[in-house]
Amino acid sequence: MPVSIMKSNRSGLRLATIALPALLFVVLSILSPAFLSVQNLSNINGQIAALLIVSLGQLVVALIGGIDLSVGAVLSLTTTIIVSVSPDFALPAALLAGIAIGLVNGIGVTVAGVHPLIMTMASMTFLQGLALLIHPVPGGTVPDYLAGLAWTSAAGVPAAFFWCVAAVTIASFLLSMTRFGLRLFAIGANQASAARNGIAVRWYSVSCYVICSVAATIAGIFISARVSSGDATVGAPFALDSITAIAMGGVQLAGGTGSVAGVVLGTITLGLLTNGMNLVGISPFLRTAATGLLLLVAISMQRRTVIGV
Amino acid sequence: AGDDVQLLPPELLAPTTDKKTPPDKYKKAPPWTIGMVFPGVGNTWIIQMAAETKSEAARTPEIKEFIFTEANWDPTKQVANMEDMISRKVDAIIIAPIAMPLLKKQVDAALAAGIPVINLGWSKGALPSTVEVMGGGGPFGEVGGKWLRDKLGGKGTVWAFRGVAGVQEETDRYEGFKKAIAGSEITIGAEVFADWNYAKAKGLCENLVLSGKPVDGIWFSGAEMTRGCIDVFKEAGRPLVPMTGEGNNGFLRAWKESKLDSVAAVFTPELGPAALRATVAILQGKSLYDHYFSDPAPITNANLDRYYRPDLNDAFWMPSELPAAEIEKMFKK
Amino acid sequence: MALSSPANALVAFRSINKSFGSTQALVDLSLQGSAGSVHAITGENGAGKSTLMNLLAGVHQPDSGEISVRGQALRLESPAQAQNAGVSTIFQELTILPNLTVAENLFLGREPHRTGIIDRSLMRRRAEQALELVKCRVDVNAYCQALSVAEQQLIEIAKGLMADADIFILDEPTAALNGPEVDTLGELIHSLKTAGKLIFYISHRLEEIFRFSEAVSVLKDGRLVGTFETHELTQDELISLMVGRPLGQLFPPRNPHPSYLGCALEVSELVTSEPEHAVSFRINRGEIVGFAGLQGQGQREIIRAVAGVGPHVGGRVKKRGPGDALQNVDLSIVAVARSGIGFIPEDRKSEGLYLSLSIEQNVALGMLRQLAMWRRAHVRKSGIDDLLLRMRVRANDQGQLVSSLSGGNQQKVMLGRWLASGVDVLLVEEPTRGVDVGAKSEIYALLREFANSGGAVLIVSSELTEILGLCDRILVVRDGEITAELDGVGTSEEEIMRYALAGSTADARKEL
Amino acid sequence: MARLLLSVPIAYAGTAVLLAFAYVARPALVSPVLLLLIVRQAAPLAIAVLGQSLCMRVLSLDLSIGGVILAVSYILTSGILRLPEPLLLLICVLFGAAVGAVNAFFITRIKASSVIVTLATALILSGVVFSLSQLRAPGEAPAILRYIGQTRIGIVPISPLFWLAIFLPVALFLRMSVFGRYVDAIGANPRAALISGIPYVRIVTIAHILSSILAVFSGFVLVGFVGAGSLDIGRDLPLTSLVAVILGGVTFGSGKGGSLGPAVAAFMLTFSFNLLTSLGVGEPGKLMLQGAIIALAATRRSPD
Ligand SMILES: Nc1ncnc2c1ncn2[C@@H]1O[C@H](COP(=O)(O)OP(=O)(O)OP(=O)(O)O)[C@@H](O)[C@H]1O
Ligand SMILES: Nc1ncnc2c1ncn2[C@@H]1O[C@H](COP(=O)(O)OP(=O)(O)OP(=O)(O)O)[C@@H](O)[C@H]1O
Ligand SMILES: [Mg+2]
Ligand SMILES: [Mg+2]
Repeated sequence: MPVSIMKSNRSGLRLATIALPALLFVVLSILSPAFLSVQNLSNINGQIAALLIVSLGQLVVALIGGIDLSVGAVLSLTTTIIVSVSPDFALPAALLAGIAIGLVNGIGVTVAGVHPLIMTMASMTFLQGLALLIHPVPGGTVPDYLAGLAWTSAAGVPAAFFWCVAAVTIASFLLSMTRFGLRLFAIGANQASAARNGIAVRWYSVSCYVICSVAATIAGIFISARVSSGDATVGAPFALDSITAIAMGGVQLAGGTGSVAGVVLGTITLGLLTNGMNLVGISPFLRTAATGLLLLVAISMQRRTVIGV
Repeated sequence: AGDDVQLLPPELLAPTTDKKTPPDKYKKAPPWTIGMVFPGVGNTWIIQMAAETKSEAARTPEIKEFIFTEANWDPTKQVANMEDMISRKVDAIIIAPIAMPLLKKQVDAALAAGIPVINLGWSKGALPSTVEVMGGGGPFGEVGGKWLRDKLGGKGTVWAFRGVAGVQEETDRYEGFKKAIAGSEITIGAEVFADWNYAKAKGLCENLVLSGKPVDGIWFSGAEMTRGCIDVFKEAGRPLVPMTGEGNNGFLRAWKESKLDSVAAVFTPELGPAALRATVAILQGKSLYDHYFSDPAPITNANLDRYYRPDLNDAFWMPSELPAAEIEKMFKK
Repeated sequence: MALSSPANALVAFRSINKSFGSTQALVDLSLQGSAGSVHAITGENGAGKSTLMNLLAGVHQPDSGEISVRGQALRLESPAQAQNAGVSTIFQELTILPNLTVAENLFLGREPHRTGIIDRSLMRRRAEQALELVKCRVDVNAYCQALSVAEQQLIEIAKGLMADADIFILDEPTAALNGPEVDTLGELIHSLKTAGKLIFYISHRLEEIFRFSEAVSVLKDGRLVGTFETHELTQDELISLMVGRPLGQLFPPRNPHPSYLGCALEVSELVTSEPEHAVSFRINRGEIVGFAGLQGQGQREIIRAVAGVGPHVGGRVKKRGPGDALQNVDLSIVAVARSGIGFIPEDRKSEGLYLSLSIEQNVALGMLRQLAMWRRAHVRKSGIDDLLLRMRVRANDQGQLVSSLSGGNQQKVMLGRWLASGVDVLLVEEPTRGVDVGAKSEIYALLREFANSGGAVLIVSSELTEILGLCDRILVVRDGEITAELDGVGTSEEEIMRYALAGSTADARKEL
Repeated sequence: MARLLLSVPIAYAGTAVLLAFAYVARPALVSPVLLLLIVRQAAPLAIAVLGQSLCMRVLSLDLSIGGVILAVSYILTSGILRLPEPLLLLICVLFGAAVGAVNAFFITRIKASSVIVTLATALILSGVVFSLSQLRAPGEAPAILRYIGQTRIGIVPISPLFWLAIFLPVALFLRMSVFGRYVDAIGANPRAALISGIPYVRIVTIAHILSSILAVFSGFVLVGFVGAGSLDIGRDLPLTSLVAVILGGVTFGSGKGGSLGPAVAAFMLTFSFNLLTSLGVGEPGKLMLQGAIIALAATRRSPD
């Protein structure tokens, strides 16, 4: 980790963000011989790819002080669209739906003034209904070309790895190199001040929700290939999981603080936790509790100065 | 055939096909590690099924370790759990997919790695698993449907209380019910999803009863919901109409106390131990049928007392093969 | 110079009306500004100065009337559009973002870029040049949250003046600045003027208006009183144009022969952060004491530590309790407030006021301070009305939201809350920040009255005249240490500056 | 006058519209008996909403409500504690207070995001309860609770009366007391509240403890209503209560909003579920309509 990133205080990165997954990694490689196998590492990669993509979208929204609870429903909806629309149109249809949902969320929050928690919870409920309407019972067939995108491997490196690399690259570029990214940090810190600096706050906010929905759509495409079916409830856990992941990564829901590196680390932490408990044979029922505990540990090590949600 | 492996008593579980697995294909020397990839917990049937399976595993000396994973009903997590089982190189895996097409890739991979996969479910050919063991589903729904059809003399209005929308087992039960009343003059006056949940069913039933919808009988895809409705009818002072249920002690108690006219399909938690026995047999190199199904005779008004256990609490499901001491510990009032 | 000839006007407001709800902020207002001039706008708090400028800055839109720039009528829907029309604004409220670096803040909204990718090295270089211009010595890569208000204000100024614009609006740019910095600003404004730009300059510091501007427009109750050539007016004339009456004395009379009622607050060996020195001082009942010194010498840290708001590493604070005995005060915010010490912060927007609540709710919170939490909250409305009247708060009624008040009136509400709260020690940062002269004299009178009735006041102010005119005793702070204790009556600006600027105290000791 | 109308929570208008619509489309729904039943169904939500609204008024959130209710259900019905019923109930209340105190500790001392903190406690509680309940099947609910949850006096069910007995003192206290004023101040600007010496930590702590205790009471009613322990009890409450609070006129970060609005919103939501059911709308359609209703109702009406 470059020192400059560690020092910058809008990244939200703390020692804990890095120490937690590193510690888990070491402990697991000692406790379980199977952990360090290539197959297991590639399993972990496949298991966290979708969450990583969704969490990066969640990061973009969190940077402007928003939150998107509808990502899970968008993901579910995407899988149902993939198996219900003719294979030629499946991808464009899903992406179009993602963009439309992002627009509605963004406009609801910025123009209609609905609190992001409520707006995205409303769309979550609506989209859950829509997904059930489109494809009530799990099943269907995923176009072959998609299945290939998620399962093939190149030179021994699984496809999921390339999905992750692509997502991380795009997100890092957007947030640290472009004017767009910088302005998100400004909006997250103080909308009114950002607007007075000539930034079209509404336009950017809506863009963030669109980016987030599209990220969830892409994760949905990956998931439908991974579970080889459309499932109207498959995405449900992603809303809270993605928020957990970004929180572990030091992202502040109040806005203006967060980094791609943090989100990657947070997602890896969650992935290691699930995988590790299965390998070590700890009761699966305790996994949820362990996630909660780790989350408390993580936030205890990243004291904030702001008060608020 | 006399040399057939018996997974459960024949009245509880029977093969539905003549096709048998090749002997010795997955034969391995004990001790074994067996993994179970379960969708999630959340109701008393699952709790008991899991307990019975674990207890059976503990009583089987050849099993060194029995690993139970659950995915909190999250399909992606279940895929991950299955992958982790394969990584751990367990000797056999029992699966209960959240939805049938799920886990296909991983089952293929497991079989390719020489790990037999026993499906606690009915994939209808969707999964290439070694052996399948299941009950409930269509026949469960049919039991109630047929009974209602007879009770009402083939005509009248019934309500249908369904479980969680979008779940395969639920849809199968409902289809079974519809099949049973097809061709009669019975119409479905109301159809609601109450998530197999007492509180939700009670609320919905209150709503239906008090808004004055006509009803001659009610079909339920789970008995927690039946109990909710019984309470609503009692509170509203309305005479009970025929309602279907299932073989759970809480329901049997309510049935007996309320003098309901009912029938209970039996969905035994022994299916768990049965799947485990099938796994053991496969690892011992024995040959099993490809597919077993549990469709036992329902509990009726006439034989209710044989099944009801007044000494136990509502969470107990019958029939059970847990040792008496464990039943005592888990379900004593 | 033809002040009001529309022919050479770069900006012209014509018959502007603007109201917020039932508040008529601007009434049929017309005004012109010509290229190559500094045009001061002045008037009481709430007169409509910021509103008028916000129309030109694209923050608000007029209800009726027309704004034309270079003879062309424009409708400015957003700050971005105003920027494109060549208007650069330094707002009354700071718009610096804490999580951006100095360089990023300076260029936010117009970052040097190649197809959307920021050219960071170019941005840094230009940022360094800009900071040089305003003589601000901070690292361009530093995050702004670490900077003082004064530094932030300088960056705000640098940002505004650097823009490639023809019209510059400076709405109270010097509220947090002191002498030398204001001089630098004066030079910058002068060079813009010679380059043919139009500068609208708003300030409540009248001497700045006379130093910088050639024209001054006076606003009152949203109407234009008139536009004048500055050199034709005297300070007193300007004040009576603004306030509508000649102002007597700005500062209330001091008690010439102090016979204080005993010690109210005793601070001993207070250390605010590791490398700093320990300070000790005391304030008597009936006394107003001021911290003077250059910006950022530690005055703020001391007063905040005493208030329990800032950090402290060591030391003790004692306050007069019942029966005149001095009692130790635990330096936590809640304990300090409970002991009867009120702290009035400099940043009223984020630290002082409940903007979304009404005036009544804001003031009542002070009045209820002495009650236990579970007690019934009973507030006398007439008491609040009296207070608002005495403080000359320009508001419709006490149900009005504080967010809809002008900056100066917000300041009065914040002060009013503490005056009504029954505390006997007040710690005040910048008591009259952004307050008009009329209200200033009210606030001074109120503080004096508070002291005369047995209270003790400690203020930190960047306005030396305020310190000199109001305080009974002046403590000069330099490098975290109190270097001099001066009598308010006998001293002068020069003497204070001498102690404030003197070579470091370590050197002074060596000389002894 | 217009300002006054705009400041009335949407829940009142929404309830009126829904009632009027039901009166036309499904008259049976607005009969007193059915209305009372819907009020009873709304009681657990209304109790939880009171706590949630208090948290939101101090710029916090409580997502741990569901976890607390699960834990209550487990403590009461698992039979691990073989104690007299009143003692059991007292233990639940103390447990709730402890959870609230933990939430508040992280929010006020660590200054952590309330969303994250209460999400974490919810995960811990539900994880622990789920793993413990694998060992024992749930048993029956205490008799007092079954009485509260299931019995009626005449046609009036008891649980709404139970709600009223909690609601009135809490709402009055918040409205009349200095504490209530402090709550508004913190909601409007927590930093200013802190700096002016308002006991921020204590008030947020009280809010969270109260919220968790109210969640315990809500759990009492739910467990009593079901009559036995259950693992999917109170699952929707955290998010639904959030919606109810917003529809009830509490706005984040403005110090505005009272206690009655959210309670009316709780009724409105419960009534709308019932209305949609009785209209025979299928599950997907129901979810879609609910989503649309929530979004529309939460749209800000006053231009600013
Ligand atoms: N956003 C707003 N909403 C409602 N009323 C407002 C708003 N902004 C300003 N006002 C009102 O308009 C009037 C003019 O305010 P303005 O801010 O222009 O005063 P000002 O001359 O800049 O005063 P100050 O010297 O205190 O900054 C005041 O009465 C104020 O209360
Ligand atoms: N109101 C808006 N509508 C549509 N797109 C916008 C809006 N505001 C900003 N954008 C997008 O954001 C990007 C940055 O906006 P900005 O206005 O700063 O660009 P610009 O004017 O091209 O910059 P420059 O003048 O420095 O080259 C633009 O490329 C544009 O696509
Ligand atoms: Mg102003
Ligand atoms: Mg531009």
